[in-house]
Amino acid sequence: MRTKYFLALTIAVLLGSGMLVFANPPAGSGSISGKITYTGTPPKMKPIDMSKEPSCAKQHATPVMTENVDTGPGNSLAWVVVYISAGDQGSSAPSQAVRYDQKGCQYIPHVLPMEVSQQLQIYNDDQTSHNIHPLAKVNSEWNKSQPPGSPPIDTKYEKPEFIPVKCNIHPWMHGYFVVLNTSHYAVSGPDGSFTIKGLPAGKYTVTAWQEQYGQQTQDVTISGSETKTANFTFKVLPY
Amino acid sequence: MSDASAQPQVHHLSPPTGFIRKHVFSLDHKVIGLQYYGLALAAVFIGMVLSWLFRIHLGWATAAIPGLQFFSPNGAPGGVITPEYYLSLLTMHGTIMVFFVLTNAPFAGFGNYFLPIQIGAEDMAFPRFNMMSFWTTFAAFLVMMAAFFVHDGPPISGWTAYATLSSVGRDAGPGQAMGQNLWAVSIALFCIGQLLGSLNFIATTLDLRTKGMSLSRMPLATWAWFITACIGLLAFADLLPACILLILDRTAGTSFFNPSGMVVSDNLQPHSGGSPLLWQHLFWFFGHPEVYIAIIPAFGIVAHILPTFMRKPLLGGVRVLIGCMVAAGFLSYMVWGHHMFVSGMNPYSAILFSVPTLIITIPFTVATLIFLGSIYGANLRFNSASLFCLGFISVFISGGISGFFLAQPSLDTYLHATYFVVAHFHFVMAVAAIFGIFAGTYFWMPKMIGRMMNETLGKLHFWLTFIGVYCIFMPMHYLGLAGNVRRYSAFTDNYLIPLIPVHKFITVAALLTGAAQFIFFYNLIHTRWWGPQAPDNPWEATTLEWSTTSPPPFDNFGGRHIVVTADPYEYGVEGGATDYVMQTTTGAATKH
Amino acid sequence: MGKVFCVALVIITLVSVYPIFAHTWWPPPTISKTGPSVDHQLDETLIGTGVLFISSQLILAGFVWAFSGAKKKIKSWPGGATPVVAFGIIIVGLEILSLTFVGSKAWAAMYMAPADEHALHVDVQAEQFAFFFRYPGPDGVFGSIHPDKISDANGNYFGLDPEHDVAARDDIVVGSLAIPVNTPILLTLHSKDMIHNFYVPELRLQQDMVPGIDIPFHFTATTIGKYEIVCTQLCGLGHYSMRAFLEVMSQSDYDSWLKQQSGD
Amino acid sequence: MSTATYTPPQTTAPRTRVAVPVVTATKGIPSQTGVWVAVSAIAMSFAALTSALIVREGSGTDWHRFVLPRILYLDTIILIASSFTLEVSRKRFAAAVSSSVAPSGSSASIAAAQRSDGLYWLNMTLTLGLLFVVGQVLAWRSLVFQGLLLATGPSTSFFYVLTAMHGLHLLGGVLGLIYVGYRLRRNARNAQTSLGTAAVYWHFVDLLWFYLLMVIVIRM
Repeated sequence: MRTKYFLALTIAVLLGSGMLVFANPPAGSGSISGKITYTGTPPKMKPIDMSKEPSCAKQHATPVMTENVDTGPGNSLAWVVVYISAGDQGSSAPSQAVRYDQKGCQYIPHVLPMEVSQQLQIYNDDQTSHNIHPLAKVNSEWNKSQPPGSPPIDTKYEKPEFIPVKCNIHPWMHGYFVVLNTSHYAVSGPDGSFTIKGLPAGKYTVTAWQEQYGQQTQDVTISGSETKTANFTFKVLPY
Repeated sequence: MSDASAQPQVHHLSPPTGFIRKHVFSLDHKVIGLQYYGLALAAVFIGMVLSWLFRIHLGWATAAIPGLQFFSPNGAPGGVITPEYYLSLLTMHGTIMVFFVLTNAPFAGFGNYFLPIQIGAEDMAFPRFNMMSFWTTFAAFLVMMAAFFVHDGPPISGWTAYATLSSVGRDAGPGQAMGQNLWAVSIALFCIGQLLGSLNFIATTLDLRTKGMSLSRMPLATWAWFITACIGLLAFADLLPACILLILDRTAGTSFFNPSGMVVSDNLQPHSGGSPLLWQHLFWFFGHPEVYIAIIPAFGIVAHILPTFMRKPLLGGVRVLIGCMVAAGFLSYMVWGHHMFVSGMNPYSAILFSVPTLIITIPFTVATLIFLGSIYGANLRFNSASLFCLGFISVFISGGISGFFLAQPSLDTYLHATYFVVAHFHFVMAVAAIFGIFAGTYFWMPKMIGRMMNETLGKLHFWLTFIGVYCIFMPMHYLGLAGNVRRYSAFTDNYLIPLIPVHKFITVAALLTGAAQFIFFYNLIHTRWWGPQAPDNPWEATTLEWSTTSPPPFDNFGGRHIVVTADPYEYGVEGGATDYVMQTTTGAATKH
Repeated sequence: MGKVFCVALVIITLVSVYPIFAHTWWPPPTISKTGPSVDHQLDETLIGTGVLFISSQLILAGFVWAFSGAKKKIKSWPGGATPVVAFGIIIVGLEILSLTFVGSKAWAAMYMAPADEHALHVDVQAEQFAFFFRYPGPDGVFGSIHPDKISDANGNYFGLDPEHDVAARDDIVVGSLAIPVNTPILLTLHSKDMIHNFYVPELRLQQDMVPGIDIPFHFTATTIGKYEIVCTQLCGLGHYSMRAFLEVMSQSDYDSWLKQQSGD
Repeated sequence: MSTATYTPPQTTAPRTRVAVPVVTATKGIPSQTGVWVAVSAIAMSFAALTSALIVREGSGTDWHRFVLPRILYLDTIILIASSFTLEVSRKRFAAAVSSSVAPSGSSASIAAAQRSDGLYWLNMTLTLGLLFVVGQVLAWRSLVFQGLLLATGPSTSFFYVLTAMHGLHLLGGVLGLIYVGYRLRRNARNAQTSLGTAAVYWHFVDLLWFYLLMVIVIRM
């Protein structure tokens, strides 16, 4: 009697664990890193006049600049999303939520990559009402205001898409939700560098996306725990 | 139309017995009148609660209103009203009050109940149209309410629904998707209902007057309803096509109101060549007469009630006031442009519109002077009804005076769209009309439901309301003088911040005055079931409604043929048992 | 009851008019050339209507006190209705005539008179929910507007096309309106989405900005300072937050400001 | 309104309250008044639409004229014809009334004949009315085939709106006539008056179409 239960239990445990083992993607140790640069003269970023929103203006000693083409030393290009667009061997399910802040009448971060159906939390850290209007085309579009002191907006996106985000109250506030099918992605920093970690051996197509200059792809093959380099160069125009 | 001639026949011999026919789809103008009144009562309650919500928001912008988040999770996250939800509340408040209260109660409600009785008819000319009229209006109300429950909430474009905010669609902001569609459909339905009603009123007044009821013997209330019907007939016939065009622009991709090259929330709109001003012209050509549709019935009601409690006829008889109302109604179609002085319309036309607008103050000034002159030498009897009549005169003066400012383009450049405007139209249109409704209620309820209302509660209600409305709306003039723009959900501009205390004061006053209305609701409901029986003529009044039972029988006069032998307001007559002469002497009203 | 009503009404009347006499809440001092005429018009109207308001309310109060209750023989107004009607027509008619004549002049000066031909020309773009101002730049020519190029994302609020349109390259686009004092200004008002409104209380002026129409609008500021431009036409959820600043500078300050703007 | 010709219905019909119609109707015929009031309201709303049309034409540069489907003119003729047939049927019924009160013995049969004759012409009117609506639909179809849709341009938008609204009013008239015909067949009390009332409305809708056609021809 008792043994019967025991047997059943052990079988169940074995089966379960076995399934878990197979279900988990092979946690790889390879990685892809590189630098995003540009050629040509970039457009001049304009200073943002926040005088209509004093509570925000006083948070910035120097005027905030527009960020759609954010260049750095050595022709580096920031806010470029690099991700595995093909060859990905299943990603780990999105674990924790990504956080999007409205602070000093800016979206932080300017570009927010996330995985499909990953939890997204939007906070208003300002003393003024904000309005979040992601202009989604594939996913469902919504438009909500967030007065100071109201709870964070908790949502998620079900389909991959590059979604421009705007604030209907502060027209200069602009950002992007980048909803991806993979958990293997990175955003280029102020120096233009990025690193995608945790890649098992395999052939990959890597895509770099810039909000104004579109996408570029490269094929990268990873064998074992090596770090491959993939640099991207965008051609920019002054206007 | 052909249905019409059938009406003398469909007149039912005996009252219908079935509940549905008797109380729901009734052809009896009295039941329909009560239905309109009840609808207005429900609407005014909703509208009042909405005003509370946004007044609280205006006083304390970040205050959380507990429970509101359950009613509208998007509009009030955590109970804090968002800017767009503030505008939704404002829009619905304006729409509900203007259409479903100020048009329904004094005109459609009391009018349906008392116009046929006051002219000695046993029903409206077209009872079926009458029933359709109410149920269309009711459907319109349901559609409007549905806007609260659609995904992104009620429309945010104000009761005037200016294009292009109203005509673009969802890009314009939350509430401008389905909410605005429902708004437009509801208003279109409302127009149809009111057109049917106006048709009925006019035909009834012209054709169903009993023997001896010449036009000059018609009570002033009936005159007011008749004139209002004439105004409404044209006004709503103008708004209906406007609504149709708006719906087409929103749903069918036409470009009546939408110009070329609009970029709304980063989307280039696929429209070309439309004119946003066209909507304003169509709307205000209806909109200004609508103000008179709201105020003239109240005017007539007061003019009808006052003589009864002054125990003397009005100065100059009924003719002067009739002339005033007709003149005002006529002029109301030439002044719509004074809402558009700074709209980008040709500046020369501003002066053309300003002159008739100033002239329109003459009939109302004369009417007010007539009221004042009539009070001279009266034997004023004080009760809830007469107090509200006197209150009406006072608030009507207060509201009318500020019209002098707004009628002038050169001042409108400073005062346009400020709280000065809000104060003006609330005093002259909303509060005055509401006072008329209250006066009518206290005066006629004994007749309508056969029970006397409680006078003590009525007087208490008057005093709180009278002082309350001055506390709410007088300060709005000062805000306007200080340049406080209306329809702002928060006051972040440096020059507005010092004015916030005034808004707090107004909010408190509004909450208290609103609370005082519960005395009225209680009084009404208590009277309906537990009030003392009303005699047939409790006020010693003269007009026909008082020479029948309270409430009147199904055919109003128990089959008696009324023959009118006297003018409407024969008070202060000497050498008789009473100081008044009834309009008819045929058969004393049967007692209970 | 009549006496109570009378007292209440008198108190209400006096309390109501006090803040207006005391100027407790009052328009800010005007800074425009045409402002004084508006203020004068406002005062005149206040006096005229104030007299009407107080007198009529007090008459109502007095009559209610005098003729309440008691069963006495009713009297009717001596002279009947005709003089009353005549009085009403005459007094209001006079008021109207005076106001219309004075008022039309003020209005004409603001809205009908053409702008000074040497006026400084500034382009204004309104959108949900901000104003933007455009100066022609060194070449003195405005670049043409292409709605399809309008984008908040890269700050191209006017829809300029510098790639192909040379005149557009040096256009100066800023978020607040800087003007030299005592100089006639001519604005061209555009709107890219809703009907907005250009309102500066100190200027005593407002004008709707209608999409699809370019509305010329001129004024002259006479006092140096920083003032608020607000929108008074319901334009959407951010209506309350739609504003910019009007900075009236001395000619020299303005020149240096302009140089600095076109510099970077 | 034409109250002069009206003779108050006597209290013969058992279903009416004693003498009440006499009292209520002395001032005029409600249905007659009503139809005129309704007509003025409808005229008002079409006036509003016309002014909107004129404003809109001036506001934009995108007002394009287009070739009107010829069938519109045929429709016009049909509608005029329907007005005539309606008048004929009215005459027949009037004659029927007069001959039924005539003392001669055979009058009843004559009256019956005239009544059926009137009904015939009434049905003719109905047919023509429906034919008109069909014609309008055909006109729309031809526009659609040319690719001129509701949202194509302001002129087409107004064309569809005006014709559709007029069509609805005409269908209302058709329903009215059907009801009147039913009452006439039942030989109901003052069905005559109903016919007169319906005729006023029908001729108005006819005139209205004339006016609209003018507007359309001039502006489009």
